[in-house]
Amino acid sequence: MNLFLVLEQALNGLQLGVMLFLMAAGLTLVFGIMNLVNLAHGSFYMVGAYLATYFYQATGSYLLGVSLGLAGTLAVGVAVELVALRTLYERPHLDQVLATFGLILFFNELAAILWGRAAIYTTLPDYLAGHVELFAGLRYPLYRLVIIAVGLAVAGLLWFVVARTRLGMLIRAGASNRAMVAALGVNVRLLYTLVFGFGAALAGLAGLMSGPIHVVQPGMGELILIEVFVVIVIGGIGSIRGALAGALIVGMADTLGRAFVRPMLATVLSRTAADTAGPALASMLIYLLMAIVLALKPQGLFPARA
Amino acid sequence: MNRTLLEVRGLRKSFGALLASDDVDLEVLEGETHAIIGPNGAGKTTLISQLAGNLFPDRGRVLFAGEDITALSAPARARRGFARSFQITSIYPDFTALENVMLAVQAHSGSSFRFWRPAREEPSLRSAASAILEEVGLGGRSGVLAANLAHGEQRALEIATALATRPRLLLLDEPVAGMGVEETQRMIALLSFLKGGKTLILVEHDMDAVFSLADRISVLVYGRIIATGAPEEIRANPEVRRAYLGEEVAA
Amino acid sequence: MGNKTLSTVAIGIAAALLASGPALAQQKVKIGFITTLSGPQGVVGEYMRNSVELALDHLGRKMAGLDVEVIYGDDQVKPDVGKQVADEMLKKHQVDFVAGIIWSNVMLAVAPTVTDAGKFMIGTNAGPHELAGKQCNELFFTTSWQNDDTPEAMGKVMQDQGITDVYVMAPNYAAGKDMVNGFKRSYKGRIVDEVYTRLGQTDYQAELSQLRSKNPKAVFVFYPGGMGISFLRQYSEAGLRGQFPLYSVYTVDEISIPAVKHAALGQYETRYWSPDLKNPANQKYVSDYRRKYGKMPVFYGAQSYDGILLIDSAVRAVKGNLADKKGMIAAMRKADFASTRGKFSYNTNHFPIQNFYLLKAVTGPAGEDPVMEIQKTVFTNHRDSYAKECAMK
Amino acid sequence: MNSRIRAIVPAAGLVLLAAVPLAAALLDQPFYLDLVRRIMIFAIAALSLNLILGYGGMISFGHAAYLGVGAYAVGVLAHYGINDGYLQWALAIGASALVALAIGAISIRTSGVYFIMITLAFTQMLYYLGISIEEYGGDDGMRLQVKSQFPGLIDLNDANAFYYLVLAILVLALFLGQRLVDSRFGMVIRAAKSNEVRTRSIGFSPYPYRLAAFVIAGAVCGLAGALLVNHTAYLTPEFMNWTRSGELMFMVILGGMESIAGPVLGAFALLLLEDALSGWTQHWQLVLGPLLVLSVLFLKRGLAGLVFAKNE
Repeated sequence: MNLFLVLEQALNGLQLGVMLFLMAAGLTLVFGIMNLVNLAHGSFYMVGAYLATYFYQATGSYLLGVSLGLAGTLAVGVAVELVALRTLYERPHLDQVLATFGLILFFNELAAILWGRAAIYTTLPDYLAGHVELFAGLRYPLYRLVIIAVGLAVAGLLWFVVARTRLGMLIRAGASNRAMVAALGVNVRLLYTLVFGFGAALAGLAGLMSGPIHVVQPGMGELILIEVFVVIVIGGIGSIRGALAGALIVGMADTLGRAFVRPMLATVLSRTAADTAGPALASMLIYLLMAIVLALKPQGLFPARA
Repeated sequence: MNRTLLEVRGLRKSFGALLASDDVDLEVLEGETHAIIGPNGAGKTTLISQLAGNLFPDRGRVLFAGEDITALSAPARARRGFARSFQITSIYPDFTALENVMLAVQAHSGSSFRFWRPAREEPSLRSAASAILEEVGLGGRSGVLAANLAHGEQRALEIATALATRPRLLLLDEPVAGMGVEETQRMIALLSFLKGGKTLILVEHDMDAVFSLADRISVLVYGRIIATGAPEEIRANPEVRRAYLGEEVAA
Repeated sequence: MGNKTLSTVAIGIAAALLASGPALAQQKVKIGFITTLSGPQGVVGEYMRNSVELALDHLGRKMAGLDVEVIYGDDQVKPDVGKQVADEMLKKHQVDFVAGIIWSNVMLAVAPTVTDAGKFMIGTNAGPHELAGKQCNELFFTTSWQNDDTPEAMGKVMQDQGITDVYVMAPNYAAGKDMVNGFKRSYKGRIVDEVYTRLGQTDYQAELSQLRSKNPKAVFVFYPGGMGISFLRQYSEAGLRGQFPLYSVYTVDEISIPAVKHAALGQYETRYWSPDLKNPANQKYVSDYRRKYGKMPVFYGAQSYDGILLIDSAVRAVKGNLADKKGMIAAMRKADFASTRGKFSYNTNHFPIQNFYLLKAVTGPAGEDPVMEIQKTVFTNHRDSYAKECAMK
Repeated sequence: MNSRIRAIVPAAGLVLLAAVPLAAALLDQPFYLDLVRRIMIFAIAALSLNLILGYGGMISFGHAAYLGVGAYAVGVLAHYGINDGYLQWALAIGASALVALAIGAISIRTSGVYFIMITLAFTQMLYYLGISIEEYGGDDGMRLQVKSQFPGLIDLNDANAFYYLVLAILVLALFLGQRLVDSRFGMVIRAAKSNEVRTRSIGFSPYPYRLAAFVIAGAVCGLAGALLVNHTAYLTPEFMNWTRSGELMFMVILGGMESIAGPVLGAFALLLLEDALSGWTQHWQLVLGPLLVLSVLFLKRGLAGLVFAKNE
């Protein structure tokens, strides 16, 4: 193991972390404010990826495609909130889990009908492809650096909105005391719809950024969804700060686990034992982490409500 | 003549900068009815949560019948004979009145790790629960779902539930809150009936209820007990009048 | 309360039983075709079903003068569901043949169910070693391959080219390990490292960083489906395409090419079939498939097309007498039909003895996606390694 | 008249289920025997989930884990040539109970969404573990060559005998389940769901009761797993897939959580619906998804609530 490799893997972990954060932010806000467990959050990830790909190919401009994709996901998010989820806020978590599970089936199948079950073609514009030489000997894909930058920028923006604006004040107040916000004469329904829509758009952003390097196909959202739930549970549900911390922890743990668990095991176990145990352990690592965190702190690292 | 049943020493609890319990000392004697009064925000809820074990103090001790129960959980205190009712009615809405009380009886009569025999068919549970329902005036309502009882009846049911645990001490958190005049009278009558036989801690806003029931009163203001004494003493205490009673008596 | 609801259930079942009634015995060839039709993996099933339909078109929807009915079943990639669907086909629809099956685990659950019921199981994709060896059965035939064949072919390619220091990657599940074992059977050079990734993983950046740090001479991978698409994109994006030549099995095919396009260029695969195989049956299959469905067909489809033709050859041989199992077995063993892979024969375990080719993804006709092109023949009349464990002669 | 319905209906249901093998034989449709047997196995699993979910208020999103553990217990013993059914099924029940004890001990300390997610996470861990163990087929799983042997008692290869065994276990589970929820223990579980604060203040610590219920539910589901692996004659980690846990929850909700038999109804409804829809269109999930959403929104008491009027 050389230092550059560890550094490069840390960058990889950071990149995965910010991606998870984009997903987690919306999910955790929606839970914190509307008390809604939304399994269908992964569907917005998928919708964002499909729409951006579609608009990029239709317009020929990557930036236009991304913008339209974001706007489209926002619109879909708002529509879903208005049609289906609004009625679920006051329902038990169980109902929410099941209804949004049903929505997953619906969205996956809808995507399959509209775009087929096969993965669709997505690519990067030339100016985002290629590499940057960070140090002598450490070349890193430009696009992944862009993802890190966008993710950190969004995290900063979110912090600013939540901590420094009136909307953020309402969001914070809404998380702790819904009745009070309503009493202030704020249109709570509108606030909810907005928060939900932007949460969906953030998931869409994660999806459309992942499209060109991962795979755009029906069901793409579920793979990441469970990891995102691990993130917000570790961080403390409802807390943006917790989502960021959880995302970075999970991103790092998963990446470093995949990279180094097996080589490290190989130093203490036999080669074959390490080959068997390493990948198994690496794939269970984040769940193990979550179990340990919850065993010690049942409300996660940053509980939103004392 | 009376021993101390509950003793609180130097209880302190803060939430951030807010000191909700500020070196609270309190003594409740066996058999007395002890009222705790205070204006809104005086820290009554925080105090009784610490007494009942729903909240733990930063400092200080709670002694119950000579035993230090500061670190015990609510169920552990309940098993030692510390029962409570809640400010906001806390019952099992989807159980019948009888089942509500039977559960409380069950909690204090043998193991509940019994899986075979239907609990509702245990005569000892049934008869004990029926007797208590009778006692609080709900004898005729035992088969009604708790959710379908009138508000006053639900409050009475809650007290029945507390009684069913055969407590040595009963902590009543605003038992007449939200009641009409007639219901209030009925509740006061019920509590007068219990008074003497049981040690009661009464946290209440309704001054009629307090002064007609309490043997002694403690006044809590800004997290501190500013006075403890018989009702007449409290009525006469200038500090109490200034801080709290004055306004209400004057009005 | 009690089990009050139980009865409603039972009433429903009884009604369903009465309503469906026994299927009227008609003189018809009934084929149950099981594949994955729903969910993300349903894409492969779509190609398979399309090819079955095309085969029926080509046969005029008749076999030896009998009408053909194909009942499709969706296994949802779950072995127990696959078995359930097979039971339904055998017992409710009373099919004469069950065909299809993409996944080895589904196949291992379904094949014994079918053959124990005395019906034919025609595999058109999964070829697990159990069925090629100890669990071989006279009623089981496959029109695909044994799982190990393809990586063995790739191992031979790399062995023959004298490549050393190979970096091996596959998902951490049984098929992944099988592929690597098959590869190692014919590749004897040095292996730098063997890395198994989480099944269904879509981000390989961490593994690619490790790979680069080991500086191998070549890379061998097995990443089917969506995993392959992610892997290829990230391999190109990480700039490894020019650095370390990539050899793969079941990673680049006509399903994934439209999704990755240029990121597939230069990719090597081994396979028993390719759209550019020059034989009349294949040329007809490829052009008719493209005309009817507007897409390039893929080997999953070609196998399924062959599966229907294999059944047709047997039904014709016994002149429509479906009770003549012995006659049909004998006919199938001859593989006497115009296969899309050209002429082949059956081994004693009812797996094909066939050629394997080295394929490369090259630039397609102007405006079209890259295409797979045959570079050379790797194995001629290759037999799988398990036939000797099979008791059939 | 409700009470009369409640007396007649279970008996009628039992008679009808008992008549399925006969009807299937008469109509020459043995497939329905398999179908109903499979549904009954899932009904047992759903019923066990309902003990903690419906009566205990513990929303476990990982109940499929015990289906898997039970199945692996049987499959692994068979893999080593131990086909004794008593031993296999005892291990299935014991191992699931142990796993439930471990998972429950940590999970029950949490509540709400945390509980949902941590149970999901534990099941994911077991799923990946199943995939990684090559010895037992990994992701491919492995065939159960020989079904559980109960010499002198029953032969599971006899489809009718196996059917009646499953039916008997289902009826027994219904009966014992009913005893359990009405017992002292059951009352505490239900009380803790209905009002945790009240329950604590009358002197019950819910934790040990919840944990015990969690273990019982796991053990029963492990038995369902043992049945399932014998039914499919195939062992696969797919039994522990997270969507499987979701399906079990759906059976409970769809059927209704307020009665012991509700999940049985739910299992029949969901699996028959899946069977019918998938036979009708490959896009069946497009229909099933919204149907599930609607059932959650509008069938608050489940199908059992539709069939029977509220009883109090």
